[in-house]
Amino acid sequence: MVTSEPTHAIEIRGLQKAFGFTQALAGTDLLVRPGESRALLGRNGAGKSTLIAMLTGLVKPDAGIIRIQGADGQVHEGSGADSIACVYQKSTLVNDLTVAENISLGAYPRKKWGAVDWQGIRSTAVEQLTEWGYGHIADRPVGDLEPLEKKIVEICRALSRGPRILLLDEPTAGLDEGGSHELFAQINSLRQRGVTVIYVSHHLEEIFKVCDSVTILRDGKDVLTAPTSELTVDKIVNVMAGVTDEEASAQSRAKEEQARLVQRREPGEVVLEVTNASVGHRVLGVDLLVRAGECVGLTGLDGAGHIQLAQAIAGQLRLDGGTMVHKGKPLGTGNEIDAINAGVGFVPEDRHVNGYVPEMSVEENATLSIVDRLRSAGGLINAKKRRRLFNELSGTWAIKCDGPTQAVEELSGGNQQKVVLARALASRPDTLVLVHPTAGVDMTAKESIYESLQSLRDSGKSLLIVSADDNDLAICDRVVVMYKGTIHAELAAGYEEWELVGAVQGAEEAAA
Amino acid sequence: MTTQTPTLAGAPHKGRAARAGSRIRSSSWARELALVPAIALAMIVGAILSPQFLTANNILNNILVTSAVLGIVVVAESIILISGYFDLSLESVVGLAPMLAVWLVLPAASGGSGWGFSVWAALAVMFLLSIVVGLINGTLVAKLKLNAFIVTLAMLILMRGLTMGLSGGQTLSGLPPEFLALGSTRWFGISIQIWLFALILIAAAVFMRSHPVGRKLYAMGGNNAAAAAAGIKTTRLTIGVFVAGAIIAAFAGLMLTGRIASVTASQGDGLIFTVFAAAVIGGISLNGGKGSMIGALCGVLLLGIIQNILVLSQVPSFWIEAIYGLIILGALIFNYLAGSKQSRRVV
Amino acid sequence: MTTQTPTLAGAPHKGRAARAGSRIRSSSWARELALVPAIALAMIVGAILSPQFLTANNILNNILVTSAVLGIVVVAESIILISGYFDLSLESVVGLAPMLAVWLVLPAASGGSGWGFSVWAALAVMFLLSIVVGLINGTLVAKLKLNAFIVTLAMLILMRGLTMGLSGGQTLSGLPPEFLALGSTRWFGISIQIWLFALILIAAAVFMRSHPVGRKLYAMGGNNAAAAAAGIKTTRLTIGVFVAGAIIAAFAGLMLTGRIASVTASQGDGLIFTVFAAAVIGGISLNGGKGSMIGALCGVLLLGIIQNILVLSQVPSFWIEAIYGLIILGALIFNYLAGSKQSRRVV
Amino acid sequence: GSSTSADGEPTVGFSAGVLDNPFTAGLVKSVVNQANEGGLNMLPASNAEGDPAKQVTDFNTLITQGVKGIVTIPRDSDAIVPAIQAANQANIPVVTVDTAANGGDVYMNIRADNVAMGTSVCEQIGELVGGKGTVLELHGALSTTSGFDRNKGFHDCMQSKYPDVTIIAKDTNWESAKAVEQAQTVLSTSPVDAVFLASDSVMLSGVQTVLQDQGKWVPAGQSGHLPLVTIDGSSGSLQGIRDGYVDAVVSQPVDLYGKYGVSYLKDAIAGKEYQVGPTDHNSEIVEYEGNLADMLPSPVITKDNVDDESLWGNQQ
Ligand SMILES: Nc1ncnc2c1ncn2[C@@H]1O[C@H](COP(=O)(O)OP(=O)(O)OP(=O)(O)O)[C@@H](O)[C@H]1O
Ligand SMILES: Nc1ncnc2c1ncn2[C@@H]1O[C@H](COP(=O)(O)OP(=O)(O)OP(=O)(O)O)[C@@H](O)[C@H]1O
Ligand SMILES: [Mg+2]
Ligand SMILES: [Mg+2]
Repeated sequence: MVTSEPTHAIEIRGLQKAFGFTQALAGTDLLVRPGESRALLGRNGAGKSTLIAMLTGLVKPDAGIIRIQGADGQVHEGSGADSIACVYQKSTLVNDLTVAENISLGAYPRKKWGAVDWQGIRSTAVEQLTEWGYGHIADRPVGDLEPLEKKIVEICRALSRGPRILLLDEPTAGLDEGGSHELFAQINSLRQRGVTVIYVSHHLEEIFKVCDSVTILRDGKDVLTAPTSELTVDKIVNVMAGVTDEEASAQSRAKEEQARLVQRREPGEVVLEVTNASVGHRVLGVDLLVRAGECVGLTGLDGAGHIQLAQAIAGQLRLDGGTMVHKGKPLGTGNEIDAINAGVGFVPEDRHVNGYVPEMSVEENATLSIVDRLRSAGGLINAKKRRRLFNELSGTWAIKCDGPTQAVEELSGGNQQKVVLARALASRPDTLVLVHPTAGVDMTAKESIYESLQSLRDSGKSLLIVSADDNDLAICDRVVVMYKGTIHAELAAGYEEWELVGAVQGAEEAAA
Repeated sequence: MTTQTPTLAGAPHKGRAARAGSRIRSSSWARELALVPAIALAMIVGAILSPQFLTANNILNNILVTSAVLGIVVVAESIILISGYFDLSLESVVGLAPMLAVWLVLPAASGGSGWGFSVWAALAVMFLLSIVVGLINGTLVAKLKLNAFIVTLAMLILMRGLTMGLSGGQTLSGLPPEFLALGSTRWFGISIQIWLFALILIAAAVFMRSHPVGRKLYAMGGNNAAAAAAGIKTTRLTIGVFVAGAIIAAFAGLMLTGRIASVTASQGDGLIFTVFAAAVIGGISLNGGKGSMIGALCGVLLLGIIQNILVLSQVPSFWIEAIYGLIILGALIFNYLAGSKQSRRVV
Repeated sequence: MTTQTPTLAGAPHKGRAARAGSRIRSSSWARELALVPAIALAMIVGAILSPQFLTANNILNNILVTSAVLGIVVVAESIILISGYFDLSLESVVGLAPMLAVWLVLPAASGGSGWGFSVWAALAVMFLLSIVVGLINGTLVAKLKLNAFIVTLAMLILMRGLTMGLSGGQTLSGLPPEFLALGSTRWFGISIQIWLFALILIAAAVFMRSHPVGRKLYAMGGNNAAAAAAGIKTTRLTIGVFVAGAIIAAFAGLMLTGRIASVTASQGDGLIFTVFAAAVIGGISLNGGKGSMIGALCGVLLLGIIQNILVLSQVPSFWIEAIYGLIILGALIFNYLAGSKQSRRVV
Repeated sequence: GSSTSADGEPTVGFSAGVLDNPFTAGLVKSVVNQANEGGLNMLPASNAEGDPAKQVTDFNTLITQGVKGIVTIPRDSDAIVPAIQAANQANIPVVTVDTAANGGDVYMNIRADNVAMGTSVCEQIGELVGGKGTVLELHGALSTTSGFDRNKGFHDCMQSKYPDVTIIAKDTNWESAKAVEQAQTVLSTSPVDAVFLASDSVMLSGVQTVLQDQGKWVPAGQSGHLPLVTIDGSSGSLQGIRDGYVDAVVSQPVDLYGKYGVSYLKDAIAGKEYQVGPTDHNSEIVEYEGNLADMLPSPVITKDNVDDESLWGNQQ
């Protein structure tokens, strides 16, 4: 405890942390005034999540000072003060417990004799969730929720603690537009009440909506701290990547040049044809066509059915009605293996659930769907072949890791996502179904992912990008909007943003 | 934001809200009582096979009394399993704890230490030993992050060895009346063993269901990282859970000693398999975070009933084990077929 | 890396990447050979305690021959554990399979069936039995999604019972020479048991490390859902893994029978505990997806060496077990202190 | 190797199949005491923990240590044969105690006949119930030789001599708790006229509580007495005979096992040879499975001879 008048809600000096040979943080400073809302930015693997986890005490620093101003106004040495609430990048929910209990987890209201007050738990949960329009999920086990619902529960838990300091690590990854709106509204009202916020995101436009100032991390050091008003998205991206503005504009000129040289081919014959597809009460008789060399966007609000449709195409869900034809052959339903064999690649919605095998190496995860094709003459895996293939993939997706044999779970969130993308592509599918493909991926890497996807399309592959992210949809040739289980609108490339927003909300004029 | 008609806080699901108390916890009654069909079937079969099966005497004195010690150890193991760990060494506590207590009390001529401990002093030492065992297990698992299976297996071997060393392989009998009372006392005509089992089971059930610490154990077992992230002191709870388990097991060992009026060097050996069987059949997950005491009770009862039917029946000794295995396998499949084949929700 | 030297996207970490391949990621070997310090320590202690310890005779005939059967069952169990499952019934296959084979061959006068099966026909039936056992276990686990622990426990009880029923509790001896050969043959002065163990171990190690199916098993054990999403046929592989485990265990049972020149009704009883101990000490995770055959071998060797030292030493018989437990506990702690204490990423 | 100790006594080994029951524990202590008093340097007994294969290894390890002779309680009569053969190859004499070996060259099998014990019990019980009625037999694990043989002797004799007696045979796996459970259930649900415990040192005190509970713990001669016959002869069972609760006990010659086990081993090292015929200690050496066996008597103890000093149960 320090006696002097606290001037910082968070005071971090010279923070260091190494994992094995990876220096995640290399002497970072961070000073945040009470009531300030600070954006913490940086490329994938810059050390943002590590810093957040150190503030809450989940990761112990190797060196450096952390001081946090507690609820009592006193300054606490070290991490993990009670006045902090956090939404981590990765889910920290207990699947077997209900939503309500997860929201009160570890801080249960009590009745007489110290018994847990179930009614209190429930009303706290319903109250929080109702703000988001999710009051009805309070009694469900978290394991039954969809990723978006989980994210909301996670945010509700942090908010329900009445924190003085709120840490948000990519809270909007996986949220839809409505969810993001609600989040920003709540953050802004907390700011007015003097809550200190640390906000991590790769959606830089959000920074300007909710943050006073920005700190940029690069390779574990803070390289820039400035008020938001003095910055632009381009400036931030350049600092994150560590290039000067001149270098950056030279690069983008070169890219534009390249883009002009590449000839866009016209979409070819129909590759994927979905007719009258139904899945439960979510997808109600949908028709969808995807052509060779075409990139189709698919979007909608939560519950619109777009994600279920994508999962059905990838064999993750069984169709209750309708047919799917891929390359002229009927596609089996509810069988992911059939889908892969038929040439449909898939990037799942929640990478932690079925995206990767945590303790397996980056290289093996990336090539998991094609192990059978890596055999040498003796029937055993040809490690050289695998390494060559991985190097190709990791180049394409700019995966930052210590080496091909590092375990995927040790990677930063964005890099894990890139591994999942690499895996989907490894099987060289004719059709790629990607759900939230760039969730948690930084701006620069996103650009290169878009480039890769576009070049795939140009080489004649069909892409179906399921996303709520405007940037993801912007690379599509057309965007199909679902609403309440049916297709509501279809927008050709070059649509105005308001058109998309309207269509997603089910506005009639957009459908016209 | 969803597009359905907006609803006000608290209002949207009145019907559901009323049931909240029971529905809000993960372990719904349906899951807790999943074994009831299998138990019912077993009881019908028992009643058909033997006229003595459905007598009060058989149910109270044979099935329940026999299940009491097992049931208490199952309670201890279930708490540990729900918390996400494993404790094999409980079976050796069932052996070592009463052996130590009796050894301290008995004169050298009867194979004891001859130190003339009073019964209460011996019991104090015995519970102290259980606490130490729990502390060692818990610390190695929680602080050193060693695997619970292998730590408690080593502990099991160590304690079984201590029992053997202490007793020199002998059975100690001629126990003081305080020990025997745990086996032979009756309240309202029902053996104290049943009362104690009921007491411990109900206490554990209430604790796990409604005490904040119980809920934290569920959270810890369900997702240790998430529990830690929510500010739950997982290290301390882990150690606590191993200590509690060892104390309960020591008590169960004492009850077993009271019942067989002696302590043998092999007391408890092999018990842990049955304990796991009962717990897992009763719906306690080996991966932690799932299951309830009521479920565990059902598991204990089902095994107890099957055992009892086998004893009452005329199956030849040589084949009894095979039939037992077959019945358990059958019960599992029957329960699968009878139960709602609840799949995880997909949409 | 500092802020003064800006780096370009795509090439930001050249310096780190360069060290990567060779140094950092040697951790897989480091993990496989984690037990080597403990083994070395045990060997030094053994050499000090007994002049006979380091003789070729002791190492080959006492330590290795004893470890062979255990080691083969550990290989089988490790494959199943790596795939994310559990098989307790392997120990009963070690008992039932050779009992069945011998029973089919022997005349009624020696306690056999008197059906006069030829050795090869009996072996065929035996392996068929193992396949059926594996199929049942695998199907119940993979298709009905029943818990592997409880399914294989029921199977264990059933098969132990069948062994008892078949043999009527008697030991069968007077085996045909084909059976005995598995125990007594020597190649280059070294028992065939060691050769067979080496062969199976190497085959399993290569298979798990480099065969596509082996890698799929690792993926399945590490994250079943992700494996399925990557197009791995998890149901089929699960069943296959249980069948393979049972076949290997049956073979180990045959070797054990060759070694003791008879089949006892209790053959294999209690073996599974030691199997798990060796596998887990050797770094095989009970949660699946982790561990290697080399690690498992180290676990088997460490246990074998400790056992051997205890018999060679002058520890009083009644305290041997306690010392054994203490040593395992000590080895775990020593290994923790000697090894790298990496914790998993939680958020 | 260390074939002799510092003071020139020959080093000998002892391989036990199990240690965790009172009977073998007593036997091991008896053998080790006798050996060390009798001029042998006996290594601590190795414990195979019930695993015949470990016993083979234990033998090999003893051979590695260069012992001059081995006393063994085989875990299994057949499965011990490879171990004995290994000792034969190393020219180390072997004496088996309690359980005989079914092959190899054994200097002497010292044993009491477990089948005969079962037969003795059958005869006692047959008398007690007058040749008809129901008997509860709590037998040991049938996968152990003693469990199997006692059960066999009892059943074979009952079948031939008292065909009207019904046997309810229940397995206890040599566990006290299991014995109590079985006794509790059977005695409370079926009419039983007599009880046979295959091991009183394991089962008696537990079964006593069950009988007390059900008002059947009544001394002989009073109404409600339930005839009780046991094998082993622990001090508790002898006291039971004195007090009238136990009708007869077949006592195992534990002390004799220790005494003659050691003396035969010394004779073997000295090179003495034995022949079939009566011995100087009231027993008979017979030919058994190709080797010699000294069949020690297992006396039936009743009220008449319960105070015999030589009984092991009276020696504690
Ligand atoms: N437990 C761990 N073990 C090994 N390496 C780790 C661990 N945790 C983090 N790292 C490494 O530390 C570095 C920083 O990771 P961190 O998760 O903080 O990045 P980030 O800035 O949050 O990235 P992203 O934007 O992708 O989420 C990465 O190189 C990552 O691989
Ligand atoms: N597989 C399942 N297992 C158990 N309960 C289920 C399952 N599927 C749906 N439910 C229950 O059915 C009810 C309706 O769920 P559903 O997901 O259809 O709601 P919804 O109207 O789509 O809500 P939202 O707008 O939040 O998506 C809920 O109470 C839910 O818990
Ligand atoms: Mg991150
Ligand atoms: Mg929903």
